[in-house]
Amino acid sequence: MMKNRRHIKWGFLFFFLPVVLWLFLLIVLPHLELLRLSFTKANTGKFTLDNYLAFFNEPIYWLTFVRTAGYSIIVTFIVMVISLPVSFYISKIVKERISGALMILILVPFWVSELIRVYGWMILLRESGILNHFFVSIGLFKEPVEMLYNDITMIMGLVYTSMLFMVVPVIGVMDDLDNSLIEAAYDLGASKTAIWRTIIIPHCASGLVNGGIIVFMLVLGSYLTPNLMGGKNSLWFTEQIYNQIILYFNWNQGAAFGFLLLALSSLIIWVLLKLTKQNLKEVVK
Amino acid sequence: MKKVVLVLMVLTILGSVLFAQASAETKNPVLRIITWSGYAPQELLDKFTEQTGYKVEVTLSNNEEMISKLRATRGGGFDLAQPSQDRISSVVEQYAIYQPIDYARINTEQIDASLLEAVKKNTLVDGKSYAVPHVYGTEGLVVNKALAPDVKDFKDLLDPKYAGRVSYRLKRPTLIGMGFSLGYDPFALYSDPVAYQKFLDEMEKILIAGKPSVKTYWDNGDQLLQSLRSEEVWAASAWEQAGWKLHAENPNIDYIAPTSGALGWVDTFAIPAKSENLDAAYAYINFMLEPENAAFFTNRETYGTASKDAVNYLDPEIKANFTRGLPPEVLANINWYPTVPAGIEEMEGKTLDKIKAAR
Amino acid sequence: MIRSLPSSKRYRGGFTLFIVLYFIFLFAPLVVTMVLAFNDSMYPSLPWQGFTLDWFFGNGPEKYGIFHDQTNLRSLYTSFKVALAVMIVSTFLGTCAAFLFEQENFRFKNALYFLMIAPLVIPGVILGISILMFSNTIGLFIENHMNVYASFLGPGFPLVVLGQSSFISTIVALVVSARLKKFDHTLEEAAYNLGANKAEVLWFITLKYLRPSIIGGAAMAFLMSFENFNTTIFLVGSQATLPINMYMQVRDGSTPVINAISFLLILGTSIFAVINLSKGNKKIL
Amino acid sequence: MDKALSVQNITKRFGDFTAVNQVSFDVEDGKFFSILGPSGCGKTTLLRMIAGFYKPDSGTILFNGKNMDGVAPNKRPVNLVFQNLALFPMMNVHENIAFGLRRRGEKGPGVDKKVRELLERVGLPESGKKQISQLSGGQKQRIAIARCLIMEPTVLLLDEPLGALDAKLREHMKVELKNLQSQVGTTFVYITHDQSEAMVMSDMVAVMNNGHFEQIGTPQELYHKPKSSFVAQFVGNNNKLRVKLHADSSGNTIARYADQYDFKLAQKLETANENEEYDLFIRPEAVIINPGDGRENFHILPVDVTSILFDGGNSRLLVQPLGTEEELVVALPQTREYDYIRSKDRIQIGWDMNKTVCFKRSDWKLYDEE
Repeated sequence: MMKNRRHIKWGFLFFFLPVVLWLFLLIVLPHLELLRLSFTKANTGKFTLDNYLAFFNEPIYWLTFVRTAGYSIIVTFIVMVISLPVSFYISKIVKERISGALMILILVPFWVSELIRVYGWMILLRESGILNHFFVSIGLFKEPVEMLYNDITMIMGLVYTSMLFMVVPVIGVMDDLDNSLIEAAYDLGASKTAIWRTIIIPHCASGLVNGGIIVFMLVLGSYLTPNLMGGKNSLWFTEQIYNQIILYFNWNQGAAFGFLLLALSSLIIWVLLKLTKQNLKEVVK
Repeated sequence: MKKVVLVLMVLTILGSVLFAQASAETKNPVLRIITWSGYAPQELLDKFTEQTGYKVEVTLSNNEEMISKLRATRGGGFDLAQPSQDRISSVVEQYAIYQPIDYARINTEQIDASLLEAVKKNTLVDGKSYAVPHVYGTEGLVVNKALAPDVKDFKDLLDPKYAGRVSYRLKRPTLIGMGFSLGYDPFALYSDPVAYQKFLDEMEKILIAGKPSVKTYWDNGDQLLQSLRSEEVWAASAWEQAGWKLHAENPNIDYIAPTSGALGWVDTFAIPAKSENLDAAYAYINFMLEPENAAFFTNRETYGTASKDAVNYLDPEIKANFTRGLPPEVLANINWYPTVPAGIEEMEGKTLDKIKAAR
Repeated sequence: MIRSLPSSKRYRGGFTLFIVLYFIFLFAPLVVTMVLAFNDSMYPSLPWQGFTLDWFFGNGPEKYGIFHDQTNLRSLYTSFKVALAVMIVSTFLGTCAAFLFEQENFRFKNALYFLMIAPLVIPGVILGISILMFSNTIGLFIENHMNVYASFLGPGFPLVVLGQSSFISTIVALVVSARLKKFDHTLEEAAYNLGANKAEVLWFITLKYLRPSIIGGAAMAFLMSFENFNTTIFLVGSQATLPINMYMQVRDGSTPVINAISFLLILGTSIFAVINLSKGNKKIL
Repeated sequence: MDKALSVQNITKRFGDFTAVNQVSFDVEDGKFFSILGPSGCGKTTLLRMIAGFYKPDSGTILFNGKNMDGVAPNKRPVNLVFQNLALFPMMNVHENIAFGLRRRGEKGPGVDKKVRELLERVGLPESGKKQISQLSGGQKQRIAIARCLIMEPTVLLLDEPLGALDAKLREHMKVELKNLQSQVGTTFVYITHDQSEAMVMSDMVAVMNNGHFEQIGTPQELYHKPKSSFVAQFVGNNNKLRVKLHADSSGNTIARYADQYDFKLAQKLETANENEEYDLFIRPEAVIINPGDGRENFHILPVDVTSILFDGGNSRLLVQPLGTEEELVVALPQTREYDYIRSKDRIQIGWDMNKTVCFKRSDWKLYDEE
């Protein structure tokens, strides 16, 4: 295109300036400030490593940290396993008209605030809750059982709240999968498992990684679900950050925790991308 | 095409109006209060608006969040706060988030004199006081007497007999209450961090050992009330308000002051350093402490009030609560929270985290 | 396997059962929450005490329905205001970013692109605290050096909007980029060729082409802002948004008015979702 | 007569690569001018320079004698029909056609009237309300042209607009386009890689290769009197015989084919080096099957028939000259005269020596393109 030189500059600046302002004022500088605070002593403002040392010297902190990361990975994996057949069903098995309707149905719950969803689960699961009423009345349970406040329930809650972010990208790639590939594999005598293993899952890899990253990040950074559904033993790392900042007024410690969480999440995503030979730029497309 | 232009224009106008409004609101005759849930009943707010013309915006919070919020705004963003009296002087020293109270503008004769003096003394910084008492109450035990007849003191919550049927908060009152009931005097140790840390380590061991009895560590009132009401939990450490509320529904459940003494707190009015509506703030303080209004509040929330003559307006069953739950000998035995020195909360926080994370 | 391939009845039945269970899992908490909005009880849980509309229309003294609950109404209004502002800000920023990264070339483009997608992998909690700390530092600086109290730098409406926009803009940018990528640039050339100037091309051709994705991105921005909790919790000032306010209420003992709000939200978002989706925007994410 | 378009010594480089090299040509008003060349020859670059999307490195472009240097594409009296047509999918047919007029600031019923007239002229009245996606390939074609014609451009540029159509429709559109052009009288500059399109429609054709024009002429001139090996091969079908030249005693140029057949040439060519390689071109339809003896200035070649390609009026024989591995194409007139020929038969073919052209071998391959 033949462009007038001055025009290029103006058009470019019009797009460039807001984006740079956004990224620097809201992303880069705040995180640099976070980094700076994490290396300074509360009240005195002097350089210190104490905030990080406190983390490593105090088993409780890094245990929470490891626990949070471990559970986040487990949740991500469970979400992947559930999403695959669900997306396959919606994208490939049902008639197209129904698949559109199912898609709407899948999306609806996730447009409702996380708090409300968790709250609904609490009403369902508590000892005096609806599931217990139901199971006792049909005689499955002799007496109500507490289903809340344990790790399994918490994992279920986290799976629930992050489901959508896996299903949507996976359906996206599943839609792109040419049916004739499956037909060809079937025609060549492949079994169902072989088709899944060799055709469907490899094809969906990019969607799975994409969803995996989002789910992992959401779970790792979630606050409400572990806080409300988790048991008396469950401490989530975000809760630690919240506690440091809001309850103990120790912003510097909170900043160090925040930075560690950021480093951890980046590291795990980096490893995940390396393992699956994907590239962040490609994945977010 | 025209539609797009129209929509965009509407959005821009709407947006700018909203932004303008957001900034204009600070100049409106609005009183922004950060307070505890239930402290500002709608009826009283309506009445206040009617009398003074000030509109009230309520933000629900608790002690820690109040401090955090005000610290982040450096004492701005709100016109009136209601922290507990023990959480004022140290944050004033550290972050200067409150301004001294001009007691000349307070209608002091409607306030219980001894409470006012105590609060003034506890919030004294550099010769100036920073708070006016509003509500007082105690933290003790809420017990379902039919199911857990033997719970008399905080330490009974550790009893393996009640495995999975006990609930308390994983917050500092639990550490302190347990401390008193196990024969310590945590408040006396405040001044000596080393000794206090030793005390905390003891408590950590005891509370971790006591974990099997705990159903869940409650951290919201809803959770507590529901689990007690449904008899999922038989005994909990909680405020008298919860106990009395439940008592009205189920006479088996009631508030008990622990034998080692209930923990007494006083919630106050304090004015943030950058309050933008001092007139309204003072008017609100005086309004809330008018006997009639204070009594309305107490009748509703069942907490005691600092308003001297409110007792004349109390409902009989609310009065009965006080005579049943907080008779004079119990009142005399209350361990009132002293001011929390800086640094203590962090030590406590670490201990609480360890307890929570322990298996 | 897929529509066109034969499969055993058991396989098909099993699959359908799995999907049915999945949808029950998805909707159970929502349905429960909605039903309990009509429970004539003071507590948002079982047992069922009879039907009432008080939690919508009640006007004290015992029951304040949502339409008379000043605090909740105000937070609802705040949420709308915040969401609208976030929608405008992030749609603008996101669209700028899409144009910048799809159409322009400049030094450090890759680095800047990486920065732009970074918010996707930063937990919301950390975005919240870093922006809070950064603005606090600036605010303190201004206060100490210029003796002016910059109230907009403290927690409050502007900070909430900026904090939410910091990552929602990225999502809008990705949505718009996806469509811009498919844009056929000869359309622009054709328009130039027919005598349109740069502004006219942008308005009549490019933006018009992008319109569905911009609207979709804006809608997503609105909803994401409306339900955001993790970032907002640190930045909110005297005007709590709905999720924050609801969290505070649940924490301090709530009434079924929470369920009533949830009911309205679920209903509202469902209607919104259906309208949006029936227009053919199958891909929401 | 005015020159609607005059291009003088225009050059465009992209880095080291010279896309268009010193090209000059004139197009007279009202003519159908084609630029024919394989893909990558620079014809699209040339077209985009004329449209104003590229700025030439040197040279000038004039419309009706007016220099276009520095004139933005939206200010030039020229319109372009894009290869993919570039119809605006977010507008209907009417809006597409009216787009240019509106940009020019025209308003009101005048615009509607013009659009309707033009729709009628391209044979699509009543389709103004249609969406672009509802149109067939040929209809889109016509709308794209109508959208440009409504601007009454001095020159209408067309960038292989028939490329996307299927074969039958393309044949049809060729004729239609030519008729449309003669009807409206607008100057058309048409670029294509399809020699048949260029030949059928054009008044003048420029054959372009490697950034420069090999030859400009009427279709007949190009076909019968190619001026280069490239033109000979690119325009129409041609058999290429790899030969070496030498002069015989009487000074005639003799082409030796496959080291055994000598063909006397009508042209006189310099033969500096006996081993220099040349190509001898003979069109399939100039080849006579079993010509018999006793013709003057005639070349005879014995061949084996490898296959018979029956294609109605376009039927051909594939033959292999004896002693070679090469294959020649011979037109097979369907006069039933040659029905006796079977595959693997040995026959003779021959041609008039005046119907051959001979050029120095150039390392240019036709079929690795496209």
